[in-house]
Amino acid sequence: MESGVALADAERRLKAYVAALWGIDPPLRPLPQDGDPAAMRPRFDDALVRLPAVWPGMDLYRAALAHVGAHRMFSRPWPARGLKPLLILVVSLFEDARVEHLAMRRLPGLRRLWAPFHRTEPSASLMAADLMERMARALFDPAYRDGNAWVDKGQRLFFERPDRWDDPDFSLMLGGTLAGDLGKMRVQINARGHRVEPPYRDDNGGLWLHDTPPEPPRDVDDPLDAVRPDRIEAEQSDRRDGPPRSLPRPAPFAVADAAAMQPVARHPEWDHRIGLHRPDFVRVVECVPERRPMSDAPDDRRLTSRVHALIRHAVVARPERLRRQREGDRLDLDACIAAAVARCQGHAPDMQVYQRVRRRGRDLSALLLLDASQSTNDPAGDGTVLDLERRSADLLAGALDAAGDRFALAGFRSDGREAVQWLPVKRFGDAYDEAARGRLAGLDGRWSTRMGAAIRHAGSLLAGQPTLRRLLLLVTDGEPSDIDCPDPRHLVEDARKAVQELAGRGIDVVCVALGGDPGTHHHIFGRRNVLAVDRVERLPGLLPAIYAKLTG
Amino acid sequence: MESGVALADAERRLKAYVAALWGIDPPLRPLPQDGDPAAMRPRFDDALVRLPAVWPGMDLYRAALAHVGAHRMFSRPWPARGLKPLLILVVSLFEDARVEHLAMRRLPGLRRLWAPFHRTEPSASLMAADLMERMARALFDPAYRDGNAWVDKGQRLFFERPDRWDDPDFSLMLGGTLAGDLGKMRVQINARGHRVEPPYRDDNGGLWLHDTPPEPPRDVDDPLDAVRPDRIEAEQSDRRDGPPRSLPRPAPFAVADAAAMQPVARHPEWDHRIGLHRPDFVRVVECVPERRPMSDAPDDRRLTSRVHALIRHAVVARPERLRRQREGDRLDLDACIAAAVARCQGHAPDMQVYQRVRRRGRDLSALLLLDASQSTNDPAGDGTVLDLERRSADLLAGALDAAGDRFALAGFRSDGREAVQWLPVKRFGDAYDEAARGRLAGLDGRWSTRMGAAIRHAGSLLAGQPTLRRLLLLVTDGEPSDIDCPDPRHLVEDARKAVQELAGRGIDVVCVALGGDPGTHHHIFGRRNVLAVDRVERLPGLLPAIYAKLTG
Amino acid sequence: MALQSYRIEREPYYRPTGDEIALFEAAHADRMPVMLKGPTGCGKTRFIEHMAWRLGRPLVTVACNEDLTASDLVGRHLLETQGTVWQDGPLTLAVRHGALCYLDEIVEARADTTVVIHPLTDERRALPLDKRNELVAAHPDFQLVVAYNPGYQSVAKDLKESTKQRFAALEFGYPAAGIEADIVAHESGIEPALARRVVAVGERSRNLRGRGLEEGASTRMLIHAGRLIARGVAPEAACRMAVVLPLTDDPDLRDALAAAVGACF
Amino acid sequence: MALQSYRIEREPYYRPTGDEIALFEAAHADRMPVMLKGPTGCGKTRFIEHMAWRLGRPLVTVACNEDLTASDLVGRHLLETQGTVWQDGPLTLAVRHGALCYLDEIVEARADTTVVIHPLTDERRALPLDKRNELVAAHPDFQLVVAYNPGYQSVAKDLKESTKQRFAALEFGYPAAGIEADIVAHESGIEPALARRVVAVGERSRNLRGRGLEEGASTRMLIHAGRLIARGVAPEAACRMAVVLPLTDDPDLRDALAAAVGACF
Repeated sequence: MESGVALADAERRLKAYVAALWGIDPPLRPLPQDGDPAAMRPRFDDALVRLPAVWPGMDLYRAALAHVGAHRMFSRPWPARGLKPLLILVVSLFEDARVEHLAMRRLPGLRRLWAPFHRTEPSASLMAADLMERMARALFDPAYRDGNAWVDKGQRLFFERPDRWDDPDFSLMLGGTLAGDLGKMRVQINARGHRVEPPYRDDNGGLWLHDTPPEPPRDVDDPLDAVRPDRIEAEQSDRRDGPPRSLPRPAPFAVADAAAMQPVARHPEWDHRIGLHRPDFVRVVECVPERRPMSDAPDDRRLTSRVHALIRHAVVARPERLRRQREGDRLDLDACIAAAVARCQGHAPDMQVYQRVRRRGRDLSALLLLDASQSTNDPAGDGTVLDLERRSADLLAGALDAAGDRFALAGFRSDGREAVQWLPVKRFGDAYDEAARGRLAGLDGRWSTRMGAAIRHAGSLLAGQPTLRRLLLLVTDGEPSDIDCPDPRHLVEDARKAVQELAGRGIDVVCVALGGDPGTHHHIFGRRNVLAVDRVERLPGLLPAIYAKLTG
Repeated sequence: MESGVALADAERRLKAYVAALWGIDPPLRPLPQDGDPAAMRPRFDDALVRLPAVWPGMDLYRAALAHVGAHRMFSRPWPARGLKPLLILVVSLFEDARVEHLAMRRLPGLRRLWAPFHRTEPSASLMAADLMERMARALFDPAYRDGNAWVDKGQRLFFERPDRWDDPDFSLMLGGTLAGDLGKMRVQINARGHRVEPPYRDDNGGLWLHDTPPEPPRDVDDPLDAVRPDRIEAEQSDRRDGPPRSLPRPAPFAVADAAAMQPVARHPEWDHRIGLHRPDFVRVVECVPERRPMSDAPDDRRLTSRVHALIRHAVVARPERLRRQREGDRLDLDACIAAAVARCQGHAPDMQVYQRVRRRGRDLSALLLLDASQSTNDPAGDGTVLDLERRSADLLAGALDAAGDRFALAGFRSDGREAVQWLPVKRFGDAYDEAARGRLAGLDGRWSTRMGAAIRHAGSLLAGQPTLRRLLLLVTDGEPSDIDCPDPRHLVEDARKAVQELAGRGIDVVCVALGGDPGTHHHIFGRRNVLAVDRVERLPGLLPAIYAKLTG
Repeated sequence: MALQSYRIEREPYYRPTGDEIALFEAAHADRMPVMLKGPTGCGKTRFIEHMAWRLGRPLVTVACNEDLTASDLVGRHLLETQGTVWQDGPLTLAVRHGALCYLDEIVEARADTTVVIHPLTDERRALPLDKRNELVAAHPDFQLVVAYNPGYQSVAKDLKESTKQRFAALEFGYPAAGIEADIVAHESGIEPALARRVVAVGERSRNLRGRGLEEGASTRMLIHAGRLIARGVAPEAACRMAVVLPLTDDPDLRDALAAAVGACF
Repeated sequence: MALQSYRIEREPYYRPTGDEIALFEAAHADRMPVMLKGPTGCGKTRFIEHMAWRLGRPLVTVACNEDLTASDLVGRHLLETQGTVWQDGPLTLAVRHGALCYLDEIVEARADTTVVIHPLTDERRALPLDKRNELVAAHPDFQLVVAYNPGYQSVAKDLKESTKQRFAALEFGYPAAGIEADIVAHESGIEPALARRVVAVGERSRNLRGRGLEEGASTRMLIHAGRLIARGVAPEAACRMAVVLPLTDDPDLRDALAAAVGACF
């Protein structure tokens, strides 16, 4: 006797609705029907969204998807390990409110959609479930007056600081405080059976990461079972008290010269799961390498001179045909005809009937960007991968400088999203002098490879160059990765997006790959733009040739 | 019953009739013929309506469908659990009357349709079946006078309150009262063998929800397949092969005509992990589908003629203006002027002063390639996805043939890399004749989707076509997969590569996606070359339009 | 004045079904191009006639078809004894003199013909007559209105995106049964109760839309049926003549529809 | 002067989204042929009008279509009483007298028509009038500009390589939200805060591009919505009329889009 709307009937409309609102395309799946339908709550993870197969109305479905979409836009899942169930519930409550308010800032009409579901009224009940339902309303509606001290405190703290709503840690902080208060109130809470209210809100499973996959899930198909609230109780044995730890951010910057480091930019990062940029997500810190003496490896003079010749040749190789010249090496056929016609008609012919070929310098800026992550310390040839990168870069830079090509040289690495290091060796305007060579020698290999951020930063530097063509030549021995990204695909997709963004701005990006998975590199850079150097030792000879070929 | 009307003959008219009356579109299926045809009563559920395969006349079928439609409009099924059979019978009697009166309020002419079947007359019989038949008439016709106290009471109570007819509970209430009375009358009733009268009325099965379906009909799982003629064959082959057909891999090539299968090519496969082709990795086997009669589904003539017009229009839409013709439909102004000028100057004018527009065929070869893997057996519309693919292909092929476009038609599927089946329906040189249509009808859905191999094979056929443009139009409901490929990405990347290879040979590849992950399709075919058909049922109408748009 | 014959003198009967009159007036105040969408015979043409009358503008109507060329809209050189003479097409006429120009069934026109209206639908509000090297600036009163039937299987015949996006749209459906019965009663002179039965016939036929019929009965057809009834024809026969037979030649559908008509009276 | 009516007297409002004005000016200084690419209604036409005004050049616009012949562009002989008279087509007019010639939707023109522009796009800068045996050298001020929408699905509809390569290109997208809100506010007269809401509606519709819609709402549509609002129409109704209804006839998408519009106000 269901009088409601069936998901199957509404699916197409709902998919279009959530796509329109948030630009995301999650598959919608029915929840397994193994209980009271009225108690079912939506669930989501980064792959899909599950909704009851039948629900009272379209508006409930819409409200649920608008809410889940707000999470996908503004929430990042936290590790749940070691957190008490009560804490998780209360933090989720604040997180729900936080993302809804952010969503309503952008789409104020959502208030009309959600408000009718917040129907609870002030009461004297001190049951945890009732308190939390009332808190949900108090955090949604600033005009609601509850009267309970706990609810009022949460409401006041939340609405006092709308400026902090952008920060997910705000939910952690308030949730920690209020969960502590609730704990002291000795209210009984049934964490296993707790049901989120109002019903359009998801069961919070998508907000929390559980390290250990749950015991063999009965529904193999259902990745969401892993994070359902009943997991929480399972972990209750793991007793650890105290405030929630703020997220897994290892101590930043164990770097020597902190003075030389300064934040220079923030860049967005692409989240492929939601199909959106997270604005200003990454901080780039500029960190000028300490000058060191250039390595003692004796220069191979023959190689050097070959490279110089190669670059010089490439630089001037572009012929340009000039027509209707007064003199030249060939007749310009069109001009000849015009002149003949003119003469026939009795006019004085234009005698500029030659064409000639002029070779001119290229209208090009290049940025050579070296991977300076930990893995470049791996041995290769006589030294490390980084040694070879350095040597190649030095050879190339010397030749480019001599030929007058416009270029810059830098390294990059990362230590979480707040510490993407940009290591400038030579900027566009500067000369490639001993100071620059010293900085190149001072490059060392540490940490990780947040490639997308580095590509975007390189793009911002290249975009300002006044040349027609702009080229980013990235030398790396691995694939994107960073300590705060458990999902390897995330940074791959971000890097791919960054490459596309640069392409959209007319900047060519080419990757010289010294290792790593070719498939990944092809995915990021496009097949044509990856040059795999199979023997790292050959890099010094190859890199200039690659450059010449790319730009010639 | 040879003098009757066959459902098969009347089906289209009846479907249109019930659609016109009630705006509903239930599939009509014959009842299994396992008893006295005169005792058979219509049955319905929310998926379909079953009617006797042969019945005395159109009016009986129409009366039955008008009645079932009234239920679908005004009844909501009740849970049957715990209710006595007698109660169920009597409530159903009132419910039948209630919905018919509601229907007659809206469509008064239905009275003329139903009335002739209420032919029972007052009698002294106290058999329950007789009483109930007379009650049916009494509740239908307020002017009927029975004389039996029970019948009169029911009639009076029912017609006293026409204002309550809108409420299904009214039937429950009256039925409860009258069933109680009947119980007290100690009449004998055979609830199991009870036959509803008059015969146009359904057996009440659709009015009641049984927790466990009353007779576990094998069609419950697959209501649409249950009664199709080929079902028997399918079952036989299932039995022969052992495991049920839901298993992904029945013994390979249990196909009828093994002689028709021969290896025709080997193709490479792309391994994205190593960035190389594995040469000759895949074997393509040609397997001409057995000819079957084209489905009995009557053609939608109007759609057919629309499609023909569309294709004809597209095919010839490029007008070519021929000037200076000796005859034509319009004057060529320039030629007229030239002629006038010539005449003025005393020359003999050139009298080729007409222009006409010639519409010419395009310089195009198209290959329409249908996914014939297991998943195309999924239900869609009135049949399966494959049925729709077939119907669309038939429509399109008929139109292309009529218009003279150069095309071929084939299916594909795979069962591991040594058995990629290519199922030719029509080759480029051949006509689209009854033999080809028979082969199309013989396409069945099995096994997997090794898409890259199929694309490459299609490419090798298209490459030989002497036209300027060559188009591969691939219709699929899923994504690449095969039994010997655990890594889903492998075949995706291979298919993408295959598309690029074809593009490199100047062959356009366009995918019509009936399902599957849009992201994957975009990755394989390129965003612009994927046309997602979100409602599979619309394929027959859309495919020709897509073709016309692509090539027009 | 040039467009005198295009003026509408008497108020065309129009029964509003929503706020379409106010919305159209708002769009007209800005001379915004408007697209009327809806099935055949649901009252789009009547609406625009009513609006032209209400706004006091002349109305130039062009029924589009596949043979309509850009020249048919814009104008052409005619060859006369004394040489070529330019003759404005209906669109040019409306542009020059300030009429509502109504292109009915615009999807029937070939897509490339419709692009000639583009310059009229943006800020330029001008019609280039390439063949004359003239750029006709639109009269301040000129407004362009097109009508189109999204129909079923709309992919086959659809406006180009670049055309669609130049218009604001009003959607017309068949009026609600009560309103449609009023219209049928008003236009045909039959009793309201009978008109409701006729409208029920219309609903039956519209149920078959996309199920064999391309279109259900239009209001216009129902009015025809009503008029036959008013002349003394039996309702079923009138509906057969005015609705069933014109709608389809398919014998099965005819049978079904006739039976459904029988259910209505 | 020959092109007086093609001069743009008042500044057409144009809100730059990047350095496109400087880039175009640079291209114009060299009279380099320019191609404007971008989706429908994103402001290409407005841009070229603005540039024509800014550079003080007359602007000759031709909306291309499949019936456009080379003669339609270049000119033809007309028969007059005293004999044949040559009449320049719009392209020739622009070439002779030094205008910007803007070929809108150039992919719609037939390939054999577009080749007539080739000699104008290389060093020759001349237009051969075969029928007159005349080679018209381009006026020093002449510049050729074409526009096209790369978003078309049709494999067949694309410019020939040999044509494409003759142009420098500027790409237009929908402006960033803030800029687009400025444009909508300026053009429709509604408050900036409300304009931002209208732009949010546009973003919602663009999210559906490729997910059922061929195109999202153009800036032009948003301006239409703004104007209706300025005329007193309620925002949701205005967006329905100017955005939702013109964009799609698909009932599911319409429902979704209408609900998303509701979320914006």
